[in-house]
Amino acid sequence: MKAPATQWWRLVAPAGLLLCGLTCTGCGGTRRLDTGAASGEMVMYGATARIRGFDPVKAGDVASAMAISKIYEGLLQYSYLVRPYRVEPLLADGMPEVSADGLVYTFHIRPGIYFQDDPCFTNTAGRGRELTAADFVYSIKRVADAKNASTGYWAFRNRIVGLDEFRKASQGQESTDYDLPVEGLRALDRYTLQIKLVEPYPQLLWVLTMQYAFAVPREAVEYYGESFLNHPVGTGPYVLKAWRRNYRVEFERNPKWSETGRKETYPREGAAGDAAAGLLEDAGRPVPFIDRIVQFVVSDDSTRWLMFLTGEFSTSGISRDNWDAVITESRKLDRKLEEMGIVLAKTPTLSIYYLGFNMDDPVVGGNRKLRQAMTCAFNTEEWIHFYNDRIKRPTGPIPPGVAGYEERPALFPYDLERARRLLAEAGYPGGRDPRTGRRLELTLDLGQAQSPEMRQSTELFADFMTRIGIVIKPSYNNWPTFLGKLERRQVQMYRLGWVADYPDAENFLQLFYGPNSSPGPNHSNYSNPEFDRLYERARVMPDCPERTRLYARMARMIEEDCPWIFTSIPLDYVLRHSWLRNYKPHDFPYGMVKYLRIDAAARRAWKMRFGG
Amino acid sequence: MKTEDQRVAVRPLLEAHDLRVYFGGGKAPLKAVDGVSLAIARGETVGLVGESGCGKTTLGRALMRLEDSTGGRIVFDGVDMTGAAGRRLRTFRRRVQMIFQDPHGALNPRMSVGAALDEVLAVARGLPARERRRRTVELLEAVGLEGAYAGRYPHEFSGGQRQRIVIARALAVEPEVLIADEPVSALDVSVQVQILNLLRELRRRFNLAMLFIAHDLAVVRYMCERIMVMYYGRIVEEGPAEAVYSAPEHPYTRALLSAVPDLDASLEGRRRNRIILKGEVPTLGERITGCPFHPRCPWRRARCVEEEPALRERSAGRRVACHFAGELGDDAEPEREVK
Amino acid sequence: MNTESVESLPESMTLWQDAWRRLRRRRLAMVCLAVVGLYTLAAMYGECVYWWYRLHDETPPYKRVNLAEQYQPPSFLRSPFGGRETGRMSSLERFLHGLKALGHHPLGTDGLGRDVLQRVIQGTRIAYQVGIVTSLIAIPIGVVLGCLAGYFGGRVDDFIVWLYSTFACIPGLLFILAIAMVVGKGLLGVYLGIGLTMWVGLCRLIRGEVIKHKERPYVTAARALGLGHFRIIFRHILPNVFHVVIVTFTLRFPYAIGTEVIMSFLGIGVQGEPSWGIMISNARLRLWHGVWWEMAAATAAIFGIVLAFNLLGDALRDALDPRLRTGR
Amino acid sequence: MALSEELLRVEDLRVYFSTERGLVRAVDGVGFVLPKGATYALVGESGCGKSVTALALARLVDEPPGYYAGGRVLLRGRNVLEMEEGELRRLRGNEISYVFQEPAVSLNPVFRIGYQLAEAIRLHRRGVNVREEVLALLKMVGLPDAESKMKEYPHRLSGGMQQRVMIAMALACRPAVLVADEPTTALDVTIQAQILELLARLQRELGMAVLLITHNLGLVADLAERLLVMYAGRIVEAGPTLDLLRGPRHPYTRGLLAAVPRLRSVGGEVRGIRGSVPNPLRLPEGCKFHPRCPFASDICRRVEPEDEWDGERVVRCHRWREI
Repeated sequence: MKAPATQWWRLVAPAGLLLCGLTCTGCGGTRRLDTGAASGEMVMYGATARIRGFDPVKAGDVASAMAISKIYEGLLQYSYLVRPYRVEPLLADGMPEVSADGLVYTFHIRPGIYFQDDPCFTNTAGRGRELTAADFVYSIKRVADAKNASTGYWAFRNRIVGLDEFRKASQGQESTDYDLPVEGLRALDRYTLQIKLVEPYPQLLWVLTMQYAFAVPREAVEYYGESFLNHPVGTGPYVLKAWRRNYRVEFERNPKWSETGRKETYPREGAAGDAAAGLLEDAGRPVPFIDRIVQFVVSDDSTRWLMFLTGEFSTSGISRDNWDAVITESRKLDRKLEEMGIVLAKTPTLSIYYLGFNMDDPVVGGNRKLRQAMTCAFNTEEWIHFYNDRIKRPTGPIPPGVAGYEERPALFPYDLERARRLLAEAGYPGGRDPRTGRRLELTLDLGQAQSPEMRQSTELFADFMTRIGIVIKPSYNNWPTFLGKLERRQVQMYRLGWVADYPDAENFLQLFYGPNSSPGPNHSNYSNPEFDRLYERARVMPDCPERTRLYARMARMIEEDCPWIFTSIPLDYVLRHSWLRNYKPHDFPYGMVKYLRIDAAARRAWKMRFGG
Repeated sequence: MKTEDQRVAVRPLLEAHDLRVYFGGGKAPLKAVDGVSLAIARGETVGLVGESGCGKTTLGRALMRLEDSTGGRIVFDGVDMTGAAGRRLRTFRRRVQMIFQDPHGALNPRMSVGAALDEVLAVARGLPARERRRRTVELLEAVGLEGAYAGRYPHEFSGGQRQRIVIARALAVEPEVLIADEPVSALDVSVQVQILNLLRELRRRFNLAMLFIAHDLAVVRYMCERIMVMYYGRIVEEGPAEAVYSAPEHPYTRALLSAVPDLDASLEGRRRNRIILKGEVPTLGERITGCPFHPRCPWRRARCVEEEPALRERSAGRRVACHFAGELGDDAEPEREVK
Repeated sequence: MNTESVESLPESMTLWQDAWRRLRRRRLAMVCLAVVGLYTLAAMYGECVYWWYRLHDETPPYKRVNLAEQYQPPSFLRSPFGGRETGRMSSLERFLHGLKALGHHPLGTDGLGRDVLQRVIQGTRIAYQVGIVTSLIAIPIGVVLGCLAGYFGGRVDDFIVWLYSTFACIPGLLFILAIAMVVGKGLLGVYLGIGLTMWVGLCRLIRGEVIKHKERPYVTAARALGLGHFRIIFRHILPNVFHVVIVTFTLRFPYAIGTEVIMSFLGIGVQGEPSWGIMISNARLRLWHGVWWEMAAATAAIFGIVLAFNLLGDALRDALDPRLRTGR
Repeated sequence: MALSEELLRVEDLRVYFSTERGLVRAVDGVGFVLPKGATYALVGESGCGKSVTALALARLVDEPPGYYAGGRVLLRGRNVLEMEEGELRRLRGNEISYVFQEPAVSLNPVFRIGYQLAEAIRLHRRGVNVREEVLALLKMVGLPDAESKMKEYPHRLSGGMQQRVMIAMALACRPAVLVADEPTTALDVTIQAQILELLARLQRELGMAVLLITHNLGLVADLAERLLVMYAGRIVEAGPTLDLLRGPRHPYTRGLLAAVPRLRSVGGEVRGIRGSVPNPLRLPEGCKFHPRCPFASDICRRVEPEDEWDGERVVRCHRWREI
């Protein structure tokens, strides 16, 4: 893999980490409840962050991705309940046929899938037409089209035969020729799609669940032109009813489903314990359950929290502010909230937050002992305490729950004595820089200085380091400046997070792959020929024990070299009301809203008792 | 007091020839000073009398080159100073000094009296520090103040004392001409005469030429040998004080004199023929054709409306700008309000 | 000629002394002056602490984290003279123990267990730095331009009026933000941003005053004495309008501090040092859990200094205004 | 004079001001009787308390800083200083009117002349044709072209005309007493004569009592029947004008008369009074004039003189008989 584009939206500033739970799952209860089966509709209110638009090629942020996934669909999707994560067919009629060399994937498209009705379908007088394999060819070409400046091309770059040439051809002034054939991307017939890869790419299946691979009708793109961003035309469970940017967005059940008789059902299979948790009660019933979804852009934490408490929203995260009010000393839900029937779900997320060293920097880059010393000086307990136990401390680059993660003690756990020893060995006894006679001073670059939590935790980290005699000088930037500095390799240390694109260790390990150095995602500019060799071997292997062993070995190398100080894996604490059914935390909750159901009677009773 | 022959012997120190000061250009400039010629000799005090807005203050400032003149010439000690600038102008200004009406405003409130004098001595005269201190005390004593007051600030002094300080400051540059612009009109009656006496004494001591600007005829009489009466930017009558006061020839001078409250006349129980002028003092912006005084003149004739009279020599040193000067008669009973 | 005596004047006083005397009469002004004095002492103490630790290359106590003492309320709320551990002590011991406890984090600690009082003092230091440096930028610009515009008039005046009108048109905070973008975050941006916006008001006031004074006879007198323009402007007129500078300074000082607080609160101000704005921003996190002392301390500090300076400014204006002076 | 009807009686009036620097006894024991239709002149230099006395007659001194420390002002037998606010308002304008030194600042610059006059009339008189009355008043004070001047704003008029308007306003309600506080000081000599003429005429025609306040002795000689000379808050000498001017008894009056340069006297040096007007905050002990008095003796320095009556003349001096 050569220099994939920076997936910048995956580089998450730590400050934003707690809001994920909210924005991903922030959906609400019904206001006007159905008493009978047919009389009323089921409405769900919720909060969302600002939505930028509805074009899958630009699904660059969580809120937009969530919104797009309600309207558009892809070939594959994550199973809702099964863990570890697994993909299952959605618009594909079964899983693809893969050639023995792992290079050719053949998909059969489900017949009878229709796009929603829209004026763009001029041939059929506005009636939505049937989905075909050519739609996928077109949609993936759109991601590759340089003019679209898609945030998702990294997922296909250097993967599909001929697609990079298509991209090159699209860079000219003249409008892109979508009829230009791409060898690796062909509709063999109306319902058969063939993808030919340059080299084995087992992660393709994860990639195809992402918004970038969703099917977009060519008519809509050509009909709406620039404003296609605001006019989604999809096959999904919902259609966009109204959208007032920065204020309110409303989705409505897609009428095309009942019209064409399309049937999607709630999964029958779950993980252990799901049945006991009542998650399989609706097994086999048609989805979606909710008729209308209304979301408001609420940026204020306390507003969101109050709306949750009054039963307007059905789920909520827990901000650091009201942590103490919600979670007891023993990490249980507060009794009062428990009595209100509020349920706490707690899961680690597939993300890692870290403090990176720039390996190009003469001071920190060339001094492994110094980095190890600093890792040893990082006080895990205090850090977790500061974050109110909403985090775990990772030992290496692979988070738990992903193949390659090893359950073993960290190589450099918190140990001040050892840290001081390592520091002395590194050439800075007591933190003193022998050249200046003063304490070693390192600059730490950050984005988004306005968050007090970010600032205070940085000060806490700085304090950890002063305990071994190193002075950390924080330098706050705004986000674009920060990214610019990273890409120009102008930082000494930096603070960043990574949220997985898909549950595969490769997604984390690529951050240390030498050719991925800045402006690629390897912002530490870590370069280790041995590691690179192993990475190149592992990334083309299909899932197997050998690959897992390779991953573990690479993770150990990274841990030994300490290009990052691994600081936190956030725990997702999600509260929900008991009347929200079928809710299960998911790292990739896109499109999952169709499985949610609201128990109308229970909610009414709840509102009578607690709500406003 | 100068004697007659002294005055003749000395050539004029400060002269103005057909001096004009107009404000605002264009078609209707404000003619504050309109063709004034005068000459002041060393040791001579000339009085300049007129009502507010007649241009007398502007004339005084123009003579010091504090206003730019529109036309005419200013000659000092035989040298034309009309276009002088820079150092030459500054030197000239130091030889001609000015005293202002408001002694409160004329002193910088943030500077002690000593500092104010010291600055002048340093900048204008370039004296060394020790010499300056000595001169400061001398000057203060010359104007009747104790030298010990040098450290005090203007607001600590009464009006009369402040005027003494202003005078001292003017004297510090050792000027040859002193232009005193209403120097006592802001002072209490009981103090006025102190300042007048001081000026008289200083004039004698330093042989100063003085232009004494005032609206109070009695004060001018007390100070000056020669007076000029100004009206609407022009000199309307000029002559030895004795002659002008006893036999005014211009109707305006007559009216002015009769309007002044005369204590002596009252005490003697004389009824005076007061000429009460009609109308207002014209502002400089007004356009008046012919004789500028004709709208208020009780002796007005047709010619006065059409033709502006020139300042004519009536007798030695006596000039009047009236067509009918000498023809009005001493006891002329003009149309006037009867008391 | 006999010399006059001024026996009725008891002692010589400059106008400044006079103003000071008038100021001293006003109890409120003196209280404010005392408050300002206290703040100044605190700022100087803070500066000393800062430099001591800087020179010794140590982490100053106001930056030292102690999570064990996180969110401790102010000492007087921790019942210093009671408590279980004092049970067996004599009353004197108990008293001494209580005093010691009172001295321990008297204003409580913040989320990282740092002493709020120390941080408030450091905030005072930053506030003073901002106030003084911005004034050092703004006052010379405002005074010089104001004097030139007022004295010379004409094109000079037109240009300067145009200049400050242009500056005045830019919303202050936006301008400051823009400057912060250019020179980067941190104190330099704050200094330049505030300093370059603050001179406008002063310039306008000075210009007006100079125009008034230009017509005064003492200026004419100075010209008549043959003094040069710059001497007249800076030796004669400026001292007479200098009270404007002082009053403006006292009124702008808290404005500068307030702006710094806002900027720091927004995250574009002070970096890495405890400013009041940063303290308020930090304190938001736990405020509605009853952790009020950090917010209260920083807010009270700002409130106190702004109030003191504003009242003092008003009193100074009254004391220095020549029109209000009695005894002409 | 004794026979004429008494209109205004001022007895031992004391008006003090408490200032930052101390107590200023601006008026300290002033007393006089103003008969109906008479013209009196109150003469003194700046700061002697003459204006404060004038203002006190209608209780117009700002309180604070001023306050009435004693004495009575009886207008037709009623004490002005004890009147209620409403009563005072009726008094002002109706009974006592004022003309001040600076007409330019006494007129409101944003209203037309006619309007301001009409307002004064409406305030105090009912049932008159206001417009007619305004015109009549303006004609009475000799304002030329009254019809059009009515519609002018104050700044469009010259100082003399403004003062005429002020006088018209003061006369709007036919007051019993007109207090003219330096009415001509700000005016030119020729205009000054006009205004004084006017005042004399109006006084004759309307039969008002006029209290003329001035610092110019020469001005009052022709106008006033009686002269009150004030110094440092006290009346130091009073008497019929000509008597007093011809034979001043108080050294201050003598000095003042001597200090005025005469229009017709020839040459010779005029001697003023030495020193300057005392600072009201630091008045000397004993006779307030003694530091400037050439005749001061020991008693003058210690004891303040009382009023001494001699026929119609009063003088406050220990030594006036000796001098």
